[in-house]
Amino acid sequence: MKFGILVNEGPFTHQASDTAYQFAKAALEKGHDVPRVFFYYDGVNNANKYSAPQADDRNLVKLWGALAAEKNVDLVVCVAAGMRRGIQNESLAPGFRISGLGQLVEAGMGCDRLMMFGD
Amino acid sequence: MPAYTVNGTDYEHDEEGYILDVNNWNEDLAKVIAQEEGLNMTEEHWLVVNFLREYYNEYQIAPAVRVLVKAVKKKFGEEKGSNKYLYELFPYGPAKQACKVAGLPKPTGCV
Amino acid sequence: MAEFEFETEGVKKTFTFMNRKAPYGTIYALEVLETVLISAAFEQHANIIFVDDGVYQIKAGQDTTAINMKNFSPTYGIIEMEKEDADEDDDIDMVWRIIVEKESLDARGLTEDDFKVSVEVLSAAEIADIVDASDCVISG
Amino acid sequence: MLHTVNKSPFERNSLDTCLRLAKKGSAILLIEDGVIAAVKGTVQSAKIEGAVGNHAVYVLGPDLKARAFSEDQVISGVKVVDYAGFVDLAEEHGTHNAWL
Repeated sequence: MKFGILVNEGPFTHQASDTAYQFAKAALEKGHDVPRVFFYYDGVNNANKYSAPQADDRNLVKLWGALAAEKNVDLVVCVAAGMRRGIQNESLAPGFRISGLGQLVEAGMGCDRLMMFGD
Repeated sequence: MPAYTVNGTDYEHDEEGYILDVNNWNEDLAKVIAQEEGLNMTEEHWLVVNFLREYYNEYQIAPAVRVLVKAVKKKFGEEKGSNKYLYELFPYGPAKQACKVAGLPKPTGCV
Repeated sequence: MAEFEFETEGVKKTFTFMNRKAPYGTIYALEVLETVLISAAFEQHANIIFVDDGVYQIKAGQDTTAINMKNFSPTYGIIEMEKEDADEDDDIDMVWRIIVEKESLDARGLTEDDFKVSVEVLSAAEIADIVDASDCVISG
Repeated sequence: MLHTVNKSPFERNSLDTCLRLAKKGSAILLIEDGVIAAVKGTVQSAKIEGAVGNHAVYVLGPDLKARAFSEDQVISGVKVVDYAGFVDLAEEHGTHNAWL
Protein backbone atom coordinates (compact mmCIF):
# COMPACT_ATOMS: atom_id res chain seq x y z
CA MET A 1 0.00 0.00 0.00
CA LYS A 2 1.17 3.57 -0.74
CA PHE A 3 1.21 5.94 2.22
CA GLY A 4 1.59 9.67 1.67
CA ILE A 5 2.59 11.53 4.83
CA LEU A 6 1.94 15.14 5.79
CA VAL A 7 4.04 16.62 8.61
CA ASN A 8 2.79 19.94 9.93
CA GLU A 9 5.05 20.62 12.90
CA GLY A 10 8.74 21.14 13.47
CA PRO A 11 11.00 18.62 15.15
CA PHE A 12 11.14 20.02 18.69
CA THR A 13 8.06 21.87 19.95
CA HIS A 14 5.58 19.08 19.15
CA GLN A 15 5.76 15.30 18.96
CA ALA A 16 4.04 15.24 15.55
CA SER A 17 7.20 14.87 13.48
CA ASP A 18 8.48 12.05 15.74
CA THR A 19 5.20 10.17 15.41
CA ALA A 20 5.20 10.69 11.64
CA TYR A 21 8.75 9.38 11.43
CA GLN A 22 7.95 6.30 13.53
CA PHE A 23 4.88 5.66 11.39
CA ALA A 24 6.85 5.98 8.14
CA LYS A 25 9.58 3.67 9.45
CA ALA A 26 7.08 1.06 10.60
CA ALA A 27 5.21 1.20 7.30
CA LEU A 28 8.42 0.71 5.31
CA GLU A 29 9.47 -2.16 7.58
CA LYS A 30 6.16 -3.85 6.87
CA GLY A 31 6.87 -3.64 3.15
CA HIS A 32 4.60 -0.71 2.31
CA ASP A 33 5.69 2.23 0.15
CA VAL A 34 6.09 5.76 1.43
CA PRO A 35 6.68 7.60 -1.84
CA ARG A 36 6.42 11.10 -0.42
CA VAL A 37 6.54 12.99 2.87
CA PHE A 38 5.31 16.56 2.57
CA PHE A 39 6.43 19.17 5.11
CA TYR A 40 4.05 22.06 5.67
CA TYR A 41 3.47 24.76 8.33
CA ASP A 42 6.32 24.65 10.89
CA GLY A 43 7.02 21.17 9.48
CA VAL A 44 9.40 22.89 7.06
CA ASN A 45 11.82 23.20 10.01
CA ASN A 46 12.45 19.45 9.71
CA ALA A 47 14.54 20.30 6.66
CA ASN A 48 16.79 22.88 8.35
CA LYS A 49 20.39 21.73 8.04
CA TYR A 50 21.48 24.23 10.71
CA SER A 51 19.38 22.45 13.31
CA ALA A 52 21.85 21.15 15.92
CA PRO A 53 20.28 19.17 18.77
CA GLN A 54 22.50 18.05 21.63
CA ALA A 55 24.45 14.84 21.13
CA ASP A 56 22.25 12.72 23.42
CA ASP A 57 19.01 13.72 21.64
CA ARG A 58 17.57 12.28 18.44
CA ASN A 59 18.23 14.31 15.31
CA LEU A 60 15.07 14.19 13.21
CA VAL A 61 16.56 16.22 10.38
CA LYS A 62 19.17 13.51 9.91
CA LEU A 63 16.73 10.66 10.56
CA TRP A 64 14.40 11.88 7.80
CA GLY A 65 17.38 12.31 5.47
CA ALA A 66 18.59 8.76 6.19
CA LEU A 67 15.12 7.36 5.53
CA ALA A 68 15.06 9.20 2.22
CA ALA A 69 18.46 7.84 1.23
CA GLU A 70 17.78 4.24 2.26
CA LYS A 71 14.19 3.87 1.16
CA ASN A 72 13.83 6.36 -1.68
CA VAL A 73 11.38 8.61 0.11
CA ASP A 74 10.69 11.94 -1.61
CA LEU A 75 10.94 14.62 1.11
CA VAL A 76 9.18 17.77 -0.13
CA VAL A 77 9.21 21.09 1.68
CA CYS A 78 6.41 23.56 0.88
CA VAL A 79 7.86 26.63 -0.84
CA ALA A 80 5.30 29.11 0.57
CA ALA A 81 5.54 27.85 4.16
CA GLY A 82 9.33 27.62 3.81
CA MET A 83 9.69 31.16 2.49
CA ARG A 84 7.79 32.53 5.50
CA ARG A 85 10.15 30.72 7.84
CA GLY A 86 13.43 31.35 6.03
CA ILE A 87 13.84 27.82 4.70
CA GLN A 88 15.34 28.01 1.24
CA ASN A 89 17.58 25.86 -0.95
CA GLU A 90 20.74 27.00 0.86
CA SER A 91 19.38 25.85 4.23
CA LEU A 92 18.11 22.43 3.09
CA ALA A 93 19.55 19.31 4.70
CA PRO A 94 20.43 16.38 2.39
CA GLY A 95 17.41 14.44 1.14
CA PHE A 96 14.97 17.36 1.10
CA ARG A 97 13.76 19.43 -1.83
CA ILE A 98 11.51 22.49 -2.09
CA SER A 99 8.39 22.49 -4.19
CA GLY A 100 4.79 23.68 -4.29
CA LEU A 101 1.71 22.70 -2.33
CA GLY A 102 0.52 20.96 -5.47
CA GLN A 103 2.88 18.15 -4.47
CA LEU A 104 0.75 17.57 -1.37
CA VAL A 105 -2.46 17.40 -3.38
CA GLU A 106 -0.72 15.02 -5.81
CA ALA A 107 0.38 12.80 -2.93
CA GLY A 108 -3.24 12.69 -1.77
CA MET A 109 -4.37 11.85 -5.30
CA GLY A 110 -1.69 9.24 -5.93
CA CYS A 111 -1.46 7.41 -2.59
CA ASP A 112 -3.87 4.92 -1.02
CA ARG A 113 -3.74 6.82 2.26
CA LEU A 114 -2.73 10.33 3.23
CA MET A 115 -1.62 10.31 6.87
CA MET A 116 -1.52 13.64 8.64
CA PHE A 117 0.56 14.55 11.68
CA GLY A 118 0.24 17.95 13.28
CA ASP A 119 -0.73 19.89 16.37
CA MET B 1 17.19 48.13 -1.39
CA PRO B 2 16.86 48.67 -5.16
CA ALA B 3 14.04 50.90 -6.35
CA TYR B 4 12.14 52.06 -9.42
CA THR B 5 12.15 55.81 -9.89
CA VAL B 6 8.94 57.24 -11.29
CA ASN B 7 8.28 60.98 -11.56
CA GLY B 8 10.92 61.64 -8.92
CA THR B 9 9.58 59.12 -6.41
CA ASP B 10 11.44 55.93 -5.44
CA TYR B 11 9.51 52.67 -5.14
CA GLU B 12 11.52 49.94 -3.41
CA HIS B 13 11.49 46.47 -4.91
CA ASP B 14 13.01 43.08 -4.06
CA GLU B 15 15.84 41.38 -5.94
CA GLU B 16 13.44 40.08 -8.56
CA GLY B 17 11.67 43.38 -9.12
CA TYR B 18 8.47 42.94 -7.09
CA ILE B 19 7.54 46.17 -5.34
CA LEU B 20 7.62 45.95 -1.55
CA ASP B 21 4.48 47.92 -0.75
CA VAL B 22 1.43 46.73 -2.66
CA ASN B 23 -0.43 49.94 -1.77
CA ASN B 24 2.07 52.14 -3.60
CA TRP B 25 1.15 50.91 -7.05
CA ASN B 26 0.06 53.29 -9.80
CA GLU B 27 -0.16 53.10 -13.57
CA ASP B 28 3.01 55.11 -14.22
CA LEU B 29 4.93 52.73 -11.97
CA ALA B 30 3.41 49.77 -13.87
CA LYS B 31 4.73 51.22 -17.11
CA VAL B 32 8.24 51.46 -15.68
CA ILE B 33 8.14 47.89 -14.35
CA ALA B 34 6.86 46.67 -17.72
CA GLN B 35 9.68 48.46 -19.48
CA GLU B 36 12.24 46.75 -17.24
CA GLU B 37 10.59 43.47 -18.14
CA GLY B 38 10.86 44.27 -21.82
CA LEU B 39 7.09 44.44 -22.22
CA ASN B 40 5.30 46.84 -24.49
CA MET B 41 2.04 47.50 -22.64
CA THR B 42 -0.88 47.22 -25.03
CA GLU B 43 -4.54 47.52 -24.16
CA GLU B 44 -4.63 43.74 -23.83
CA HIS B 45 -1.82 43.78 -21.26
CA TRP B 46 -3.75 46.37 -19.28
CA LEU B 47 -6.88 44.22 -19.28
CA VAL B 48 -4.96 41.44 -17.53
CA VAL B 49 -3.09 43.76 -15.17
CA ASN B 50 -6.27 45.55 -14.16
CA PHE B 51 -8.05 42.25 -13.68
CA LEU B 52 -5.24 41.14 -11.32
CA ARG B 53 -5.54 44.39 -9.34
CA GLU B 54 -9.30 43.99 -8.98
CA TYR B 55 -8.98 40.34 -8.01
CA TYR B 56 -6.33 41.16 -5.43
CA ASN B 57 -8.35 44.02 -3.98
CA GLU B 58 -11.34 41.74 -3.54
CA TYR B 59 -9.66 38.55 -2.34
CA GLN B 60 -6.30 39.75 -0.95
CA ILE B 61 -4.41 37.12 -2.92
CA ALA B 62 -3.20 36.68 -6.51
CA PRO B 63 -5.24 34.17 -8.51
CA ALA B 64 -3.93 30.75 -9.47
CA VAL B 65 -3.12 30.56 -13.19
CA ARG B 66 -6.16 28.37 -13.79
CA VAL B 67 -8.42 30.94 -12.17
CA LEU B 68 -6.83 33.73 -14.19
CA VAL B 69 -7.34 31.85 -17.46
CA LYS B 70 -10.93 31.06 -16.60
CA ALA B 71 -11.70 34.61 -15.54
CA VAL B 72 -10.12 36.11 -18.65
CA LYS B 73 -12.18 33.72 -20.76
CA LYS B 74 -15.37 34.73 -18.97
CA LYS B 75 -14.61 38.42 -19.30
CA PHE B 76 -12.90 38.80 -22.66
CA GLY B 77 -14.04 35.81 -24.67
CA GLU B 78 -13.05 32.29 -25.64
CA GLU B 79 -9.92 33.03 -27.72
CA LYS B 80 -8.30 35.11 -24.98
CA GLY B 81 -9.07 32.62 -22.25
CA SER B 82 -6.12 30.35 -22.85
CA ASN B 83 -2.71 29.77 -21.35
CA LYS B 84 -1.19 30.37 -24.79
CA TYR B 85 -2.74 33.82 -25.13
CA LEU B 86 -1.55 34.84 -21.67
CA TYR B 87 1.95 33.55 -22.34
CA GLU B 88 2.07 35.56 -25.56
CA LEU B 89 1.31 38.69 -23.55
CA PHE B 90 3.61 37.77 -20.67
CA PRO B 91 6.34 35.48 -22.02
CA TYR B 92 7.86 34.82 -18.59
CA GLY B 93 4.60 33.51 -17.23
CA PRO B 94 1.30 35.28 -16.63
CA ALA B 95 1.43 34.61 -12.90
CA LYS B 96 4.93 35.91 -12.26
CA GLN B 97 5.31 38.66 -14.82
CA ALA B 98 1.80 40.08 -14.83
CA CYS B 99 1.74 40.08 -11.01
CA LYS B 100 5.00 42.02 -10.99
CA VAL B 101 3.60 44.68 -13.31
CA ALA B 102 0.37 44.77 -11.30
CA GLY B 103 2.38 45.40 -8.13
CA LEU B 104 1.16 42.21 -6.43
CA PRO B 105 3.28 40.07 -4.11
CA LYS B 106 5.40 37.46 -5.82
CA PRO B 107 3.34 34.32 -6.42
CA THR B 108 4.86 31.44 -4.47
CA GLY B 109 4.65 29.14 -7.46
CA CYS B 110 2.53 26.63 -5.64
CA VAL B 111 0.93 25.04 -8.68
CA MET C 1 16.92 13.03 -3.20
CA ALA C 2 14.19 10.90 -4.72
CA GLU C 3 11.74 12.90 -6.77
CA PHE C 4 8.60 10.87 -7.19
CA GLU C 5 6.15 11.25 -10.07
CA PHE C 6 2.59 10.30 -9.22
CA GLU C 7 0.20 9.05 -11.84
CA THR C 8 -2.61 11.56 -11.30
CA GLU C 9 -4.09 11.81 -14.79
CA GLY C 10 -7.85 11.51 -14.52
CA VAL C 11 -7.75 10.94 -10.74
CA LYS C 12 -10.70 12.52 -8.98
CA LYS C 13 -10.71 12.28 -5.23
CA THR C 14 -12.65 13.95 -2.47
CA PHE C 15 -10.64 16.11 -0.09
CA THR C 16 -12.10 17.19 3.22
CA PHE C 17 -10.68 20.29 4.88
CA MET C 18 -11.55 20.29 8.55
CA ASN C 19 -11.14 23.80 9.99
CA ARG C 20 -11.27 23.80 13.77
CA LYS C 21 -9.26 26.81 14.88
CA ALA C 22 -10.06 30.49 15.17
CA PRO C 23 -8.17 32.80 12.81
CA TYR C 24 -5.03 34.84 13.72
CA GLY C 25 -4.15 33.17 17.05
CA THR C 26 -2.33 30.54 15.03
CA ILE C 27 -1.47 30.24 11.35
CA TYR C 28 -3.47 27.02 10.84
CA ALA C 29 -6.55 28.66 9.29
CA LEU C 30 -4.51 30.52 6.67
CA GLU C 31 -2.36 27.56 5.71
CA VAL C 32 -5.36 25.21 5.36
CA LEU C 33 -6.96 27.85 3.14
CA GLU C 34 -3.90 27.79 0.88
CA THR C 35 -4.27 24.03 0.46
CA VAL C 36 -7.96 24.40 -0.38
CA LEU C 37 -7.08 26.83 -3.17
CA ILE C 38 -4.46 24.49 -4.62
CA SER C 39 -6.81 21.54 -4.63
CA ALA C 40 -9.13 23.65 -6.81
CA ALA C 41 -6.33 23.96 -9.35
CA PHE C 42 -6.26 20.15 -9.52
CA GLU C 43 -10.05 20.07 -9.95
CA GLN C 44 -10.63 17.71 -7.05
CA HIS C 45 -13.87 17.43 -5.10
CA ALA C 46 -13.72 19.29 -1.81
CA ASN C 47 -15.66 19.60 1.42
CA ILE C 48 -14.62 22.71 3.29
CA ILE C 49 -15.95 22.18 6.78
CA PHE C 50 -15.96 24.60 9.71
CA VAL C 51 -16.39 23.12 13.20
CA ASP C 52 -15.55 24.26 16.72
CA ASP C 53 -13.73 27.64 16.71
CA GLY C 54 -13.14 27.16 12.97
CA VAL C 55 -16.54 28.79 12.43
CA TYR C 56 -14.98 32.11 13.43
CA GLN C 57 -12.75 31.99 10.33
CA ILE C 58 -15.63 33.02 8.07
CA LYS C 59 -17.31 35.48 10.43
CA ALA C 60 -18.07 38.77 8.72
CA GLY C 61 -16.55 42.03 9.95
CA GLN C 62 -12.97 40.97 10.71
CA ASP C 63 -10.69 43.99 11.12
CA THR C 64 -7.01 43.21 11.67
CA THR C 65 -5.65 46.74 11.28
CA ALA C 66 -4.77 47.16 14.93
CA ILE C 67 -2.99 43.79 15.23
CA ASN C 68 -1.03 44.56 12.06
CA MET C 69 -1.77 41.16 10.52
CA LYS C 70 -3.17 40.54 7.07
CA ASN C 71 -6.94 40.07 7.06
CA PHE C 72 -7.29 36.95 4.94
CA SER C 73 -11.04 36.55 5.37
CA PRO C 74 -11.74 38.09 1.91
CA THR C 75 -9.86 35.13 0.42
CA TYR C 76 -12.71 32.82 1.46
CA GLY C 77 -14.66 34.59 -1.29
CA ILE C 78 -12.57 32.57 -3.77
CA ILE C 79 -13.91 29.36 -2.28
CA GLU C 80 -17.43 30.60 -2.80
CA MET C 81 -16.56 31.58 -6.38
CA GLU C 82 -14.93 28.19 -7.07
CA LYS C 83 -18.01 26.49 -5.72
CA GLU C 84 -20.28 28.54 -8.00
CA ASP C 85 -18.04 27.76 -10.98
CA ALA C 86 -18.02 24.08 -10.11
CA ASP C 87 -21.81 24.07 -9.83
CA GLU C 88 -22.25 25.81 -13.20
CA ASP C 89 -19.54 24.12 -15.25
CA ASP C 90 -20.36 20.46 -15.88
CA ASP C 91 -17.11 19.94 -17.79
CA ILE C 92 -14.82 20.21 -14.80
CA ASP C 93 -16.89 17.70 -12.80
CA MET C 94 -15.92 19.20 -9.49
CA VAL C 95 -18.19 19.13 -6.46
CA TRP C 96 -17.48 21.68 -3.75
CA ARG C 97 -19.36 22.06 -0.50
CA ILE C 98 -18.92 24.72 2.16
CA ILE C 99 -20.29 23.32 5.40
CA VAL C 100 -20.71 24.59 8.94
CA GLU C 101 -21.58 22.28 11.83
CA LYS C 102 -24.89 23.19 13.49
CA GLU C 103 -23.72 22.13 16.97
CA SER C 104 -20.65 24.40 16.78
CA LEU C 105 -22.81 27.31 15.61
CA ASP C 106 -25.36 26.86 18.38
CA ALA C 107 -22.67 26.50 21.02
CA ARG C 108 -21.29 29.91 20.01
CA GLY C 109 -24.60 31.73 19.60
CA LEU C 110 -24.00 32.28 15.88
CA THR C 111 -26.33 31.96 12.91
CA GLU C 112 -25.54 31.66 9.22
CA ASP C 113 -26.24 35.40 8.87
CA ASP C 114 -23.00 36.03 10.74
CA PHE C 115 -20.92 34.62 7.88
CA LYS C 116 -19.39 36.35 4.92
CA VAL C 117 -19.85 33.35 2.59
CA SER C 118 -22.94 31.25 2.02
CA VAL C 119 -22.75 27.91 3.76
CA GLU C 120 -24.70 24.69 4.31
CA VAL C 121 -25.49 24.22 7.97
CA LEU C 122 -25.50 20.49 8.74
CA SER C 123 -25.68 18.39 11.89
CA ALA C 124 -22.71 16.47 13.26
CA ALA C 125 -24.28 13.20 12.09
CA GLU C 126 -24.70 14.50 8.53
CA ILE C 127 -21.12 15.77 8.50
CA ALA C 128 -19.87 12.43 9.83
CA ASP C 129 -21.33 10.71 6.75
CA ILE C 130 -19.73 13.22 4.37
CA VAL C 131 -16.30 13.01 5.99
CA ASP C 132 -16.46 9.23 6.14
CA ALA C 133 -16.96 9.09 2.37
CA SER C 134 -13.95 11.28 1.55
CA ASP C 135 -10.50 10.09 0.47
CA CYS C 136 -8.19 12.57 2.20
CA VAL C 137 -8.76 14.67 5.28
CA ILE C 138 -6.59 17.71 5.93
CA SER C 139 -7.30 19.39 9.24
CA GLY C 140 -6.09 22.42 11.07
CA MET D 1 -12.18 5.66 8.75
CA LEU D 2 -9.31 5.86 11.24
CA HIS D 3 -9.48 8.79 13.63
CA THR D 4 -6.43 9.78 15.65
CA VAL D 5 -6.56 12.09 18.66
CA ASN D 6 -3.29 13.50 19.96
CA LYS D 7 -4.53 15.89 22.67
CA SER D 8 -5.31 15.22 26.30
CA PRO D 9 -9.03 15.65 27.07
CA PHE D 10 -7.88 17.82 29.99
CA GLU D 11 -6.31 20.25 27.54
CA ARG D 12 -8.53 20.51 24.46
CA ASN D 13 -11.85 19.47 23.00
CA SER D 14 -10.31 17.35 20.21
CA LEU D 15 -11.62 14.08 21.68
CA ASP D 16 -15.12 15.53 22.20
CA THR D 17 -15.30 16.72 18.60
CA CYS D 18 -13.89 13.43 17.34
CA LEU D 19 -16.55 11.48 19.25
CA ARG D 20 -19.27 13.80 17.97
CA LEU D 21 -18.16 13.48 14.32
CA ALA D 22 -16.93 9.88 14.16
CA LYS D 23 -19.37 7.46 12.59
CA LYS D 24 -20.42 4.47 14.63
CA GLY D 25 -18.09 1.56 13.93
CA SER D 26 -15.08 3.64 12.92
CA ALA D 27 -11.71 3.21 14.63
CA ILE D 28 -10.23 5.72 17.07
CA LEU D 29 -6.53 5.61 17.97
CA LEU D 30 -5.25 7.72 20.87
CA ILE D 31 -1.66 8.91 20.35
CA GLU D 32 0.81 11.36 21.92
CA ASP D 33 -0.94 13.32 24.76
CA GLY D 34 -4.20 11.77 23.55
CA VAL D 35 -3.33 8.56 25.43
CA ILE D 36 -4.34 10.29 28.67
CA ALA D 37 -7.98 9.76 27.64
CA ALA D 38 -7.45 5.98 27.71
CA VAL D 39 -6.53 5.87 31.39
CA LYS D 40 -8.93 4.53 34.05
CA GLY D 41 -10.01 6.53 37.07
CA THR D 42 -9.76 10.13 35.85
CA VAL D 43 -12.67 12.57 35.57
CA GLN D 44 -12.29 12.21 31.80
CA SER D 45 -12.41 8.40 31.71
CA ALA D 46 -16.16 8.26 31.03
CA LYS D 47 -15.62 9.59 27.50
CA ILE D 48 -13.65 6.57 26.32
CA GLU D 49 -15.67 4.17 28.52
CA GLY D 50 -18.71 5.37 26.60
CA ALA D 51 -16.96 5.22 23.24
CA VAL D 52 -15.83 1.57 23.36
CA GLY D 53 -19.39 0.38 22.69
CA ASN D 54 -19.68 2.40 19.48
CA HIS D 55 -16.14 2.43 18.14
CA ALA D 56 -13.05 0.26 17.99
CA VAL D 57 -10.77 2.19 20.35
CA TYR D 58 -6.97 1.79 20.39
CA VAL D 59 -4.13 3.45 22.24
CA LEU D 60 -0.50 3.74 21.19
CA GLY D 61 1.65 1.72 23.65
CA PRO D 62 4.93 3.62 23.21
CA ASP D 63 3.16 6.89 24.13
CA LEU D 64 1.55 5.28 27.22
CA LYS D 65 4.87 3.95 28.43
CA ALA D 66 6.63 7.27 27.87
CA ARG D 67 4.04 8.92 30.13
CA ALA D 68 4.42 6.29 32.89
CA PHE D 69 1.14 4.47 32.27
CA SER D 70 1.02 0.69 32.33
CA GLU D 71 -1.28 -1.38 30.17
CA ASP D 72 -3.40 -2.44 33.16
CA GLN D 73 -4.32 1.20 33.76
CA VAL D 74 -6.01 1.29 30.36
CA ILE D 75 -9.82 1.32 30.22
CA SER D 76 -11.16 -2.12 29.40
CA GLY D 77 -12.11 -2.60 25.78
CA VAL D 78 -9.29 -0.34 24.58
CA LYS D 79 -6.59 -2.24 22.69
CA VAL D 80 -2.92 -1.31 22.95
CA VAL D 81 -0.97 -1.20 19.67
CA ASP D 82 2.58 -0.28 18.64
CA TYR D 83 3.64 1.71 15.52
CA ALA D 84 3.33 -1.40 13.36
CA GLY D 85 -0.21 -1.79 14.69
CA PHE D 86 -0.87 1.87 13.82
CA VAL D 87 0.15 1.09 10.23
CA ASP D 88 -2.21 -1.93 10.17
CA LEU D 89 -5.08 0.22 11.43
CA ALA D 90 -4.42 2.80 8.72
CA GLU D 91 -4.44 0.04 6.12
CA GLU D 92 -7.63 -1.61 7.39
CA HIS D 93 -9.77 1.40 8.20
CA GLY D 94 -9.38 3.66 5.16
CA THR D 95 -9.10 7.44 5.26
CA HIS D 96 -7.12 8.96 8.13
CA ASN D 97 -8.70 11.83 10.04
CA ALA D 98 -6.35 13.56 12.49
CA TRP D 99 -8.07 15.47 15.31
CA LEU D 100 -5.52 17.94 16.56
